[in-house]
Amino acid sequence: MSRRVYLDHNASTPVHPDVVAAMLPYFQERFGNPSSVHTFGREARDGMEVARGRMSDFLRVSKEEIVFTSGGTESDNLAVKGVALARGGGHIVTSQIEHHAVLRACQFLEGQGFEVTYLPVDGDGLVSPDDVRRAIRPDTILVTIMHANSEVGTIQPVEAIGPMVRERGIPFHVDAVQTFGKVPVDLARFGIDLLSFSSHKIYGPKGVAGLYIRKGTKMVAVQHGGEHERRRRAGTENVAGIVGFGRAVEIRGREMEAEAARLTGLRHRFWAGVSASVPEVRLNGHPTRRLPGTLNMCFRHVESESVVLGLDLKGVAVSAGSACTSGSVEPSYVLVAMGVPVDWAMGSVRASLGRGTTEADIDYVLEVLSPLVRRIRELSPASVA
Amino acid sequence: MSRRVYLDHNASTPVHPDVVAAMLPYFQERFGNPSSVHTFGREARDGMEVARGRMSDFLRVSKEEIVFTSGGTESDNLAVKGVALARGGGHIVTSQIEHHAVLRACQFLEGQGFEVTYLPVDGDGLVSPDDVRRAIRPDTILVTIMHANSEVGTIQPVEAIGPMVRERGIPFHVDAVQTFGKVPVDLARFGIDLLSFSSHKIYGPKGVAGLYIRKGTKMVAVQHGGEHERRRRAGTENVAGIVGFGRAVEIRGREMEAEAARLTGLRHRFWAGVSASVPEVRLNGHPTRRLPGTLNMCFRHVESESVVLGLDLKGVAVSAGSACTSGSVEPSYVLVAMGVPVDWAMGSVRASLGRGTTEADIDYVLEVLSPLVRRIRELSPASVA
Amino acid sequence: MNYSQILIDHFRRPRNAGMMRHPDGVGEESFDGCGDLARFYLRVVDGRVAEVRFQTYGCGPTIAASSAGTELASGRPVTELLTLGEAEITEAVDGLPAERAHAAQVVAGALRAAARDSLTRRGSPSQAKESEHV
Amino acid sequence: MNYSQILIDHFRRPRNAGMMRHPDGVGEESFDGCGDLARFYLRVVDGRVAEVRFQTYGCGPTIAASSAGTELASGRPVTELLTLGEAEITEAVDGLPAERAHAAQVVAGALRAAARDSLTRRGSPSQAKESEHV
Ligand SMILES: Cc1ncc(COP(=O)(O)O)c(C=O)c1O
Ligand SMILES: Cc1ncc(COP(=O)(O)O)c(C=O)c1O
Repeated sequence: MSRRVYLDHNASTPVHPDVVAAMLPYFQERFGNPSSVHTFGREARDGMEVARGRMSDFLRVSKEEIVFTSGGTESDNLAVKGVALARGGGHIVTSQIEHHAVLRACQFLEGQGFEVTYLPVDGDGLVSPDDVRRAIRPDTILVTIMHANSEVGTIQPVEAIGPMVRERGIPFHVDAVQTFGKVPVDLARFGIDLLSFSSHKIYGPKGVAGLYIRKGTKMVAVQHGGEHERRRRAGTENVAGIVGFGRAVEIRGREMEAEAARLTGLRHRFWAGVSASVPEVRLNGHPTRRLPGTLNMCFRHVESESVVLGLDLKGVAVSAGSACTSGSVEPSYVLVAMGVPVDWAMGSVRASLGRGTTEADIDYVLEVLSPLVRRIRELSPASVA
Repeated sequence: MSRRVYLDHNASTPVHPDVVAAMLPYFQERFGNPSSVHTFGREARDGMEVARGRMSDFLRVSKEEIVFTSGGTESDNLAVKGVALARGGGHIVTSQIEHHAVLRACQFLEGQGFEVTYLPVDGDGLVSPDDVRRAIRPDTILVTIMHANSEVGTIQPVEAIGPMVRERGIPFHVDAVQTFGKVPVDLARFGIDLLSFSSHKIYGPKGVAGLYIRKGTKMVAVQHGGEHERRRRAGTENVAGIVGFGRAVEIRGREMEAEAARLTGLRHRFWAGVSASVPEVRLNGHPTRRLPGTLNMCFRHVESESVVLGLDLKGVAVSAGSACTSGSVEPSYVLVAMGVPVDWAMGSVRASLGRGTTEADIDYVLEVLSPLVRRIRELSPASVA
Repeated sequence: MNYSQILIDHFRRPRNAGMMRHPDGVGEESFDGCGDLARFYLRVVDGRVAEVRFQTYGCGPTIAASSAGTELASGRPVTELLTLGEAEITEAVDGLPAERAHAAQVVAGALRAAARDSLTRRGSPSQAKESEHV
Repeated sequence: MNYSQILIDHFRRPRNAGMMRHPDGVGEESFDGCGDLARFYLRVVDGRVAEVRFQTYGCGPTIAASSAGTELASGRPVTELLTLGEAEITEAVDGLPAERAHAAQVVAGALRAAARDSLTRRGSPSQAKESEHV
């Protein structure tokens, strides 16, 4: 099998060749520690600050509001714990379908005496702004709602939630790891105080991400040590990674819009093909408020990992639920929260399209998917029961 | 000025060309998310596990005992907080000259109700094993002592401290960020339960490090999220960085011994030259128990940053105290703890030699250093006072 | 997952898949963790497995292990299957990752259940006892 | 540090460095944070700075700012120096990083002190007042 079709861009993406090229000099020539006073240090620092400038241009914020971290998980941890621990106690509002980085940070805080409300979602995966409003209490210190869910791709109504939260003077954190560089994120309009965004989901390297922290947001550092990143994140910075991330963002700024339209078209083609050729399949997530390239389907009476393996043997990479939770074999908590029945939820498969995806790729996958699902169903006791 | 002499290897090092070569395929070909089930995921995971194997070979421990992190600071935070928070309370023994990553983690824990003893050091920068023994209390839950200090290079008697701590059933953490890959670290003989080690100090990339956690050590995760790294460190792994780190360690395994001898020779040459050509200079740190390539000197009545700048203008990179604390202009807390008088401590300069350092480099630095110090002294009111 | 070539071959071309009409024994086992379910059908002649078929709902390894399980059971004395362990199934697919160990559990359990069922139906404990000494 | 070319030039080739014998005014300022110390000596003729010299202990920027400070003070009416601000010094070295802002503070403070000292020594407040209108 020589054909390889990668449809798992929500899990990770190949690094853009220009990004690799931008990083290279920072390994062997401009390798200094950005905290160092000498020229080697300054060269590294300059590269890092150019990258920070690209972030701030893209997000239309000031450079001082950008903190670099080691990944989306760290950004989420810093946002949630950093705000909470600065207060010492209180109540947090979040949703049941957040990434584990937010959910488990909240659970940790529950162990520290904080209270957390986990809001439900509707059948499309949407959090209701009214639910957020009703959940807010006088002692609420943080509202954290993701921008788009990685599994189903539903985009939350942050534009309705944010201003309402801000009106009440409560910090609003948005996990935008899956939307940053893919769909517009308007910090001012959405009333966002903290935004998590990551590199390896947008053709940058792994091991680097960012957190936007609106000026004046009261918070403490979570990783302790030196005075890096204006004391908000200790530790020698991943300079080459940050430089690459900066380049990746700069490229997304140019490509994002056209790419979103193209991927939406490919996604429609994919779903049209699947629904025409495979019986007993359903689409998960909101029909229109969604990530352009994310398609999440459930094949009834099929275990999703058998589809993943079957497609993998044909060179096609898709995911069974979120890559971050694979290894566990429970139905996706996101689909369960959306009320998807278990016999469907067990058969959920996510295809996430990206820069390299072509029409020919989609057609090839359609060709191999339908016989595969049929064969798996034939093996199943349910099919003849 | 075309000549460039980098003598700040304790701050950071250039990435070894073979390490860059090892990383490259993991940006664009083997770019999958190591948590993914499909082939792209497996390729990334395989690369990461080969690197983990190299760590475990080098340290003579099992692969399951190695956790990858984003840097030395994170490793230290995970070790100290991970052990402490698993207990919920108690007493910690450390030293006054630990890296800020350990010191500030301890201070954070003090805020959470833990008690911490910060042991003093002697004039050579040594912690006394007897002091450690006397500091241990029935409720001591952790002893954390660094292997070598980054500023002065003194190597602590961990071989005497560790077995005594272990005898008492207390976890022993060693911050080996400055020694790993430079001098032998014998985990079994030193009685070490947790060891922080890092990549960018040994010609690997920034943004990746490791923590050895001895099997059975009771601890909790500090960064919350997915099930990565056997639930000890959440977040998509920096695969390319980890692969590069693995390669860097493998190279160190071959080069370390000869390199240590060579750097010791160069360091002697350097110090002999300085002490012959510059009046009122003193050597800091232990005369023999020290990092091979680290030379820390104090020039009396000279402000160290003026030396750093003066050398930088001649193409030579050295550091004024630790790079991680520059930006602050206080005398080094390490030298203060060692009892170095302030009028000396303000003039401390660290040169840290490495793979690329040659005799010619040292001779060039000697040539420019002595007139520079003389000139700075001439500008000073103290010189004529 | 790092699956063996043997496992992948069984997944690609499962042996003895499908239902059996009028079997001498049927057994099922499921795994609550993920809803995996394997069902085996046995045709028994002279106390030995003459034919075996499976139907399985589950991830790739469970399907593969089911297929390997039929090959393993084929021709064997039914009573031997009563004590079939998951280790033997794991070995038959040349190993399973720790997170997929349940595949062998489900298959071994279902084969044991099918063997028990066939012995119960025949209602000949003596025969079973004899076989124990085979 | 990102130091300007002008700052670096002053550090490399400090102007008017060294002690002055029998000056008309001497002033010092130190910065406790890092022990930086600048001392300026003035020779005053007709109410103007005829000659100025400095001695400085401190980091590169403080040395450079001292040198720049002497150029700035040279030829100026002493009374003008009484209100010399750190902004002017910072500008004279074409900017300072935030963490090194103290360099301008120390130099401006020491120059003001030297000016005050020279006026006190001459004990001629009237002269000083006149100059204010220059
Ligand atoms: C919405 C969201 N948040 C956070 C993360 C965590 O990112 P990482 O695993 O790179 O730390 C992910 C990764 O899938 C994500 O999709
Ligand atoms: C002894 C020691 N520990 C920890 C660290 C922190 O490493 P990093 O800044 O790479 O996170 C350093 C870095 O200088 C160090 O020298």
